[in-house]
Amino acid sequence: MKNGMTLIVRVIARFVSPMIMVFGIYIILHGHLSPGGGFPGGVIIASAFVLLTLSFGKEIAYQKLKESTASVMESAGALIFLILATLGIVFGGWFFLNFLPKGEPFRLISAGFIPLCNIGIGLKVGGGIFAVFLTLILFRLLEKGEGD
Amino acid sequence: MPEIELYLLITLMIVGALVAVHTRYLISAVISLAVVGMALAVAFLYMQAPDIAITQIVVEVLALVILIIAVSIGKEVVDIKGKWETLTIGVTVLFVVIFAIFAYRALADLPPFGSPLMTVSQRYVEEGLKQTGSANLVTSILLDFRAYDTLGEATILFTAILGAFAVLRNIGRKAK
Amino acid sequence: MMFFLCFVLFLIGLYCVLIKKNLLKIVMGIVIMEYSVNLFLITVGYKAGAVAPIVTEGAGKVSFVDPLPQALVITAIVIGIATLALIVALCMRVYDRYKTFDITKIRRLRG
Amino acid sequence: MTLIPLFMVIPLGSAFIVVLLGRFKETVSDVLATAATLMLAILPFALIIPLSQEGIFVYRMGRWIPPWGINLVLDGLSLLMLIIINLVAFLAILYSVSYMKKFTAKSTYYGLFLLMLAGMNGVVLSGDFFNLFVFLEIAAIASYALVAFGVEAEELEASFKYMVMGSVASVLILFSIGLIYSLTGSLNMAHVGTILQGQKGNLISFSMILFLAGFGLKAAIMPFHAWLPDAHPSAPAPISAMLSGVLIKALGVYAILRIFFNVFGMNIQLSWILMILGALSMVGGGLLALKQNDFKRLLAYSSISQIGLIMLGVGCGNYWGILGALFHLFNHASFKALLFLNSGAVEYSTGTRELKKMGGLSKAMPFTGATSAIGSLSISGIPPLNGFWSKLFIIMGLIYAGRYVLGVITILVSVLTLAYYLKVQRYAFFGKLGEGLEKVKEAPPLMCASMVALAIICIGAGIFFYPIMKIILEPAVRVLQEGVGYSSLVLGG
Repeated sequence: MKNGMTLIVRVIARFVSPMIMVFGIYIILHGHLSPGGGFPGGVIIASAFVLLTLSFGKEIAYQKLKESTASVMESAGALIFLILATLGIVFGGWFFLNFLPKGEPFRLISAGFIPLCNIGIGLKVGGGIFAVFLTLILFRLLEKGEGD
Repeated sequence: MPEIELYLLITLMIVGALVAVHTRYLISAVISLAVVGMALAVAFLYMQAPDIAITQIVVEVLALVILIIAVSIGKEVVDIKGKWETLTIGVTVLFVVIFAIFAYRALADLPPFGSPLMTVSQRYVEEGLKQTGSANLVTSILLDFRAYDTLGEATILFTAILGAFAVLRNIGRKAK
Repeated sequence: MMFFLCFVLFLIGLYCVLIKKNLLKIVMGIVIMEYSVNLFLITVGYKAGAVAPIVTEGAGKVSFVDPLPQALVITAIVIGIATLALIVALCMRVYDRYKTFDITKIRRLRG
Repeated sequence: MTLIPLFMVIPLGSAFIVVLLGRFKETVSDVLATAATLMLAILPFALIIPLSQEGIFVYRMGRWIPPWGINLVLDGLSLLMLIIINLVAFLAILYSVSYMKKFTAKSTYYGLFLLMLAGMNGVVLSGDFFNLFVFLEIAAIASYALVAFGVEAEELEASFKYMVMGSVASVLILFSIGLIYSLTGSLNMAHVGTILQGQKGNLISFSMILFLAGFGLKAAIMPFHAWLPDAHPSAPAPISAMLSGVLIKALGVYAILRIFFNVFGMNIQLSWILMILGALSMVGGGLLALKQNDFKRLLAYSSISQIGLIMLGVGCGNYWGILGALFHLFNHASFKALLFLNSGAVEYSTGTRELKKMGGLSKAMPFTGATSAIGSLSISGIPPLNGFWSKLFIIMGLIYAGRYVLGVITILVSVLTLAYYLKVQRYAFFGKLGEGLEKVKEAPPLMCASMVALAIICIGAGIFFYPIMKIILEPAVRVLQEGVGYSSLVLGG
């Protein structure tokens, strides 16, 4: 697994992973209309990266994507969510008040701040899950690098 | 009449869990565990919970990957047998059976399967769309009525990941 | 009966945690327990003959299953994966230090 | 009133920012964490006067009326817990600024610490079963990671044990919440309380047993204590102080008090169960502590013993018992945190935790020696220090309740406590200087400052016990004595 998998797997992974990502984004954006939401969408996006990492080998993944990028995304997503919650105090006087207009039901832009929350959570979950996956899979690699 | 399928699914889950507990090879245990998880996702679909089913499937795949990383890191592939095995198993089984009997009597007091009370949820169902504008009522609860829980949940994920970073550091203390 | 079967699953997990000597088997026991609780919560909210709690445009009055336990279970699933990630990290680290997953050999502390 | 969400927003926000910015410079995270905890330590005192006028604050998250949305409840008991948690947390952070220099990844440490703090504040403020569970998990997961923060073999092992037990406890609690939801259809504690009033049956006792086992595991009451003596000594010293001083109380004792007194309502069987478990852990923890030669391990067993004393006081259920128990909760936080910080300072300077390798340290480390003497005397219940009053009140409560045997046992355990703390003093701080300890220096000033502050709290709470009792403790006692009347207060307000 060290140098990735066979050519067939790589080609298919390169072909499939953008579609998985698009599907994840769809799941996040339509969380208030259909089943799904920030959590599953975030995990789906992360799993697209996981697929790429597994098929191309962890060394290449480590060179291209430092885990810090993912963890910055995670902190930023969490902050977005917290700021949205606090804005409720500013605009309506209550923590977690859904302060945006509700809009027309069944449309993409409706339900106040719910879609924004979903985006924040999606960022957070996607970044976080991928970051922890990278650390887990790179754990031995780093160990070896320092031990030798 | 979805109940028969549900009983079949839960039986499959129990069998899968027993296999996962008793099988000798760690990798087969992980795979049986994944069977349980997937059966759980199907059971969620049968019980009209598509949101949970999606989440369960994606999370299950990820859990499978994580567990396989953990299994492949060690050179031990088989389970360990300890001393006093039969005695410990006997005592534990006795304890578990007593617990089960007590639970069986207690759980009989619950409202029958398929007719929840919905003291509070009735209002979510009736007014959820009007009050929050979200057609998906689960999302409306998750991000509006009980958004504070979701903040906590996001924080838990953040905490666990931060914790994993902390635990996986190579050097904990600085050399003097 | 349905509830009791969920509890049986729970007990299998508990049994696994109590009896097994392998760190990863203990982790699997915890995962089984989490599954059982999630299943139990959804079972509690199931309503016979009702549909999933998503309002569709123009549909008449239909009866929905209880959405609240579903919201709780999403949270519980995420807590489960978070716990799993941390505990697997701990396991890998313990293996790194002791070169074994055997809990009977990992006994520096007296408990 | 609008200040209430700040107890979660400040630590959460600063945790996210510390993690985001901490990788650049260590001082930034020092300053941020200290500032955040300082604000939090002042905040509860600002709420004392408004609360005494109003009696109870109910904050509705997102403006949803209680049974439908989540509500935060601030009453006397929560305020007492908030004061304890945030005060100890501030001093522990102050101590960490110097102490944690030995460790790598300090910003991660601060992040986890602040998340743990947010979790505990969330637990004591929550008025909702599931929300309580969620915040309990935040605090618990942060503490698992913090126990293993040094990534040495023993620490990892202790953390693994702790995490397995803690996860089982969490699952038990969640299952019980599921049972409660299925039975009542609600998750709001006050609402559940009104629905359950007067009901009895197998199911309710079953869910009570699950709650007791789950929270008992978190509080390390005797049959469930196995993880504590490993986990608490393994953590870095300020974390040990937080875990022993605050965490087991916020997650374990507080939750038991809130759920059993205010939601289910106390009855005589429950009171006996609490008293028996309490007495068991008090005696068992004390006897095991006597055998220990590891400084921090001794303190950890002593925590089990003191938690037992608190449960005993709560179990006897009358005014003096509860007052004593709550006062002891406060006192134990102050002196156990102090003693753990002392042990950390000793370890920082000498590099060992073995009592037999120390000796004569009070000459080399005057601040540590003096404050540890105060802490030891206080925990053994020597007048006029604060430990004396709380033990006296608990014994008075036991005598009023007619449990003379338990009262005598409490006095004997008190003597036992004195015995093992004298052992600590004799081996570590008095006598002649141990071998190889000639060059030992006093700990850095910030560490000394927080130890001295805790020692002052110990003395101050002993001398001014009456105003503390009237202003902070009595509202808390009233909350517990009102029992299920809590429901009407929350829902009516």
